[in-house]
Amino acid sequence: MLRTATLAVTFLAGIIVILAFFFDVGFLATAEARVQDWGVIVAAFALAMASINLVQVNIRRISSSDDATEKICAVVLLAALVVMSIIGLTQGPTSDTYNVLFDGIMAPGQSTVWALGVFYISSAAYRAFRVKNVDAGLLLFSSAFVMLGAVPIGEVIWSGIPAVSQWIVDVPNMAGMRGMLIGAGIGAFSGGLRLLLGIDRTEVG
Amino acid sequence: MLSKLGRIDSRVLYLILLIAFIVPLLCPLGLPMIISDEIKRTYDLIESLPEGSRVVVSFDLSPGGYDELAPACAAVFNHMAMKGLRLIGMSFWDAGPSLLDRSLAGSLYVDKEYGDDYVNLGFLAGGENAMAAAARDIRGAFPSDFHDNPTANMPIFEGVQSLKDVEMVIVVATGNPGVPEWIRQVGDPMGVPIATIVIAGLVADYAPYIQSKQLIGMIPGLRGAAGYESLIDMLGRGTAGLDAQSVAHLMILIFVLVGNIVYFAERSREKEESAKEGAA
Amino acid sequence: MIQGRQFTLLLFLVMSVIMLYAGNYVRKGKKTIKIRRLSAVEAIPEAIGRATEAGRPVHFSPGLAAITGLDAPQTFAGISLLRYIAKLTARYDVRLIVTIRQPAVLPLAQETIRQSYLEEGKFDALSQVDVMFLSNQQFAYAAAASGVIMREKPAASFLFGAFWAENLMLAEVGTQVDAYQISGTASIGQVPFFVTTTDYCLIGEELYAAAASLTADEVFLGAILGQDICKGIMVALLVVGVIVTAVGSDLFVRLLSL
Amino acid sequence: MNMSTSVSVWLAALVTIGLISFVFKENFYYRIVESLYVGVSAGHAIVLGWGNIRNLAIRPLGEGNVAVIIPIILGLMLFTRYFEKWHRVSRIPTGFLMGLGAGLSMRGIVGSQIIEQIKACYVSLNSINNILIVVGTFAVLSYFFFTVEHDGFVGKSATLGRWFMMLCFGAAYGSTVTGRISLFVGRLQFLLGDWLGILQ
Repeated sequence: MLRTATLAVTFLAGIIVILAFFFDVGFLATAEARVQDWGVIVAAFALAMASINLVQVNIRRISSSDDATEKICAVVLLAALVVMSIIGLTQGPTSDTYNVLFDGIMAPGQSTVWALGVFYISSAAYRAFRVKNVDAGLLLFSSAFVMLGAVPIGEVIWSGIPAVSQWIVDVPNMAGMRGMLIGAGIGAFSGGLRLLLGIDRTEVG
Repeated sequence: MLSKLGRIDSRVLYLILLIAFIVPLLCPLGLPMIISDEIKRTYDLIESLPEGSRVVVSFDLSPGGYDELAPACAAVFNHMAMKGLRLIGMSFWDAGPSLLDRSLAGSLYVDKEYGDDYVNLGFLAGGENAMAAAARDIRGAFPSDFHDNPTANMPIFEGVQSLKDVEMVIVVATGNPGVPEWIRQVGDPMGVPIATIVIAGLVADYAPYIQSKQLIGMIPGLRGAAGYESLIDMLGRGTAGLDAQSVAHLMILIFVLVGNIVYFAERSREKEESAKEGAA
Repeated sequence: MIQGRQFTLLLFLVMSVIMLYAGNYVRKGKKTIKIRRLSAVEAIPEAIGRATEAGRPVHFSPGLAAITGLDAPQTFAGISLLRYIAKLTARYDVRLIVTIRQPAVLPLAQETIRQSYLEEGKFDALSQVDVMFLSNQQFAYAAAASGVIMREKPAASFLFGAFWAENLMLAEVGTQVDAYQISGTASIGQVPFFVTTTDYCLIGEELYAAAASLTADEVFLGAILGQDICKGIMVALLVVGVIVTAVGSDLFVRLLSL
Repeated sequence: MNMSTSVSVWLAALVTIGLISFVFKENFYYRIVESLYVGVSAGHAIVLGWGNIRNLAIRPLGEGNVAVIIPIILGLMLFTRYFEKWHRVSRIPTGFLMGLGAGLSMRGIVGSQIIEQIKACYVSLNSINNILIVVGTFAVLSYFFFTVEHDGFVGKSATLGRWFMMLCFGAAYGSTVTGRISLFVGRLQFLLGDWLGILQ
C-alpha cells in the first residue's frame, strides 16, 4: 500500500511536468504550477532535514567515539550549527551578527577547502602525470596548452599559444564533450524513466 | 641525484608553489592580458541592451568558487550599472544571496535605487524545479526578497510576469544546478539569451553550448575578469591577480616536466640494469 | 501540442518505448547481453595477483555519494564491483580494506563482502577484512583514507563510485605508496584526474557497464541495451543529417526544429 | 601597512590559515576549524530553508490559502525517517521530489542536450574544424556502445573517440588547474591584502 502510494506520487509528479511541457492544455498548466510550487516547499523541508541528519550523526559521534578529538570536533560542529541557526532564525540572515559568521567562517572555509586542491594538483603533476602512452600524451598536450593559454605568460613564451589553446577548447574538446553530453543525456533519460516507472532497484528513499 | 628528486617530499613542492604565488603578488610583473571571443560577446550583448532593460542574475554558486568569480561579477555589474540596466538577482544555492549582497555592495549599484534598479530576491530550494517555478512566475516564487521586503509592488517588476519578459539571463555558476539547467528550463523553451560567469574548471565542459549558441557568452573566472576589466576600462582585482596566476601555472608545468624527466631517466636506468643482469 | 516541440516529443516517445522494450526483453531472459571488454575490469585480477605476491593488502573505496539522490547509482555500481573484488580477495587470501564515507553505505558494504566470502567458502577469512567508516565529511574522509593508505601500503587500490575534488588526494597517495590503482567514476569532471593518476580508469558510463557485466544484473543490462539502441538512433540522425546538410538541403535542420 | 581591525576579517584569516595548515600536516587546529565551518554551513541551510517555508507555506496559510497544507504535510512526512515504525512514510515526499526532478530533467534533456546538440553538428563540411567536430562527436558516441565489441570499424572509431576524450580531459584538467590557482590567488589576496594590508 505504502509502496504503491510512493510509486504513484513519484510517477504523477514526473508525468505532469512532462505532459505540460508538450501540450498546451489549461488544466495541465495549472497542475504543473501547483506541483512545482509544492516541490519548492518540500525541497525546503528536505534542505533543513539534511542538517538534522548531520545532528544525528554527530550526536552518535559524541556518544560512541573513544577518541577525544573526535568528541570535541562533534561538539564544536553541533555548537556552530545551533548558534548559526538561532541567530539566523531570530535576527534573520542579513543581520550583522549573522554576516560575521558567514563572512568569517562559512565563506572563507569553503573557498579555502576548494583552493587547497592546487596543492594536490601540484604534487600529482610532479608524481603521477607521466607520458606513459598515447592517451597520457594527448592529455598532457592539451592541458599544457590550455593552462598556458589561460594566462598572459603563455603569450610571452610563444605568441601562438592563446590561439592553439582556444582551438583545442573550441574544436576537439567541444566535439568530445558533445559526444559525452549526448551519451550522458541518454543515460540520464534512462535513469529518469526507470525511476518514474519504479523499475529501478535503487528506488527512492 | 635523480632518484632523490623522485622521492622528494610533497611538502617541499607545496612550499615552492607557495613562494611562486606570493612573490608576483608582492612584486607584479605587469604582463599583458587576453580577451577571448566569448568575453567580447557577453560585453557586446550587454552593450546592445537599451537603458532600463531587465537582466536576471542567478547567483548559483558556493562560497568555494566566490573568490574566483567575484572580480568578474564586479566588472559585469559595473558595466550593467553604467548602461542603466536593471538587475534582478536570485539564487538556487543557499550561499548565493549573501554573496550577491556582497557583490552588489562592491559595485556601482550601491548608488542606485533598490527595488527599482536592482533587487536581491534571495534563495529558492529545489534546484532545477525551483528555476522552472521562478521562470514561470517570478513574484509568485519570490513573494518577498532576501531582506524580507514584499515584491508585489516593486517597480522593477512592472510588466514582468515570467522570465519571458526579461532581456537576458546571466548565470554565475560553480556547478550543478547551473548552466545546463538554466538552458533546459529557460534558455531553450523561453528563448531568453543566456550568458555565464563561470569557474575556469567548467569552461571546457560548456564549449558545446557555446558552439550550438544555446549559450551566448561565457566569462571564465579570474581570466575573464581581467579581460572584462580592460573592456570597460576599470582595472580591479582580476588584473591584479594575473601575474601570480601566470607564475603558478608555469610552476605546475615545470613540475610535470621534471617529474617526467625523472621518470624516463629512471626507466632507462632500470632497463640498462636489467640488460646487464641478463648479460651476466 | 506546443509548436517547436513536436520532434522533441517524437524522440521522447521513441526513446521511452525502446528503453522499456529493451528492459523487458532482457528481464524475460530472451537474450543474454554481452558487455564489451573493459580493460580496467580485466586488470582487476592482475592487481589482486600483485597484492598476493607482495603479501600486501588491497584497498577499496565505493566513492563518496549516498544511497539516495542523483549520484546513488554510482555508489551501487561501486558496491557491485566490491562484490566481485571481495570474491577475488577471498579466493587468494588477500587482506581487504574498505574505507567508507557514508554511514548508510557501511552495512551495505559489510553485507556484500560477507556474501562474497560465503560464496567462496572462506567464511573464516572474513577476519582479514576491515570495513572502516572514517568520517561523513568530504575532506575529513579523504584525509583519513589517505592516512590508511599511507600506513597500510596496499599493493592495489580500487576507487569506484562518485568522487569530487578530494579524488586527487586519494589517487596521489596511492601513487606515493606505489599501489596499482584502478578507478572508475561517472562524475565526468573528475575523470581527468583519475586518468592521469591511476593505471586504469572507467570513464563515465563505463562504470555502470562494468557493474552490469560483473553482476549480470538484469535492470542494469536492460538499461545498457536500451541506451545502446538509442545511441544508435542518435548516430544515425547525426550521420544522415550531416550528409543531407552537406549536399545543400536544410531538411534535417527543419525536421529537428519542428 | 594597515592591518584589518574587523572581527569577520580576523575570523576568516584564522579559518583560512587553519585549513591551509592541513596540506602540511593534519592537526587539531585544522579539525576544529573544519568542524566549525561544516556546522555553520549546515546552520545556514536550515535558516534559508526555513525562510522558504515561511514565505511560501506558512504566510500563505495564514492568508487563507489552504492548498499549501499538502506540501507542508509532505514536508513533515520527511521527518518520519527518524521513527523506526514509520520511516517508510518518508519515501512518499522523497519520491515526489525525485519524480519531479526526473520529469523536469527528462523533458529538458531531449531538446537541449540531445536534439540541439545534434543539430549544431549539421554544418557544411567545408573546413577541417567542421569535419573534426562531426567526426569527434561520432567517434566519442561510438566509444560508449557497450553491447558491441570494439573490433574492426567500431574499434577504430572508438579508439579515435578515446583520443578525442583525452583532449577533452586535458582541457578540463588544464582549466581546473587554472580555477584552483585563481582560488588560491583569491585566498592570498585576502590574507595579504584585506587582513595584513600589505597589498595595495
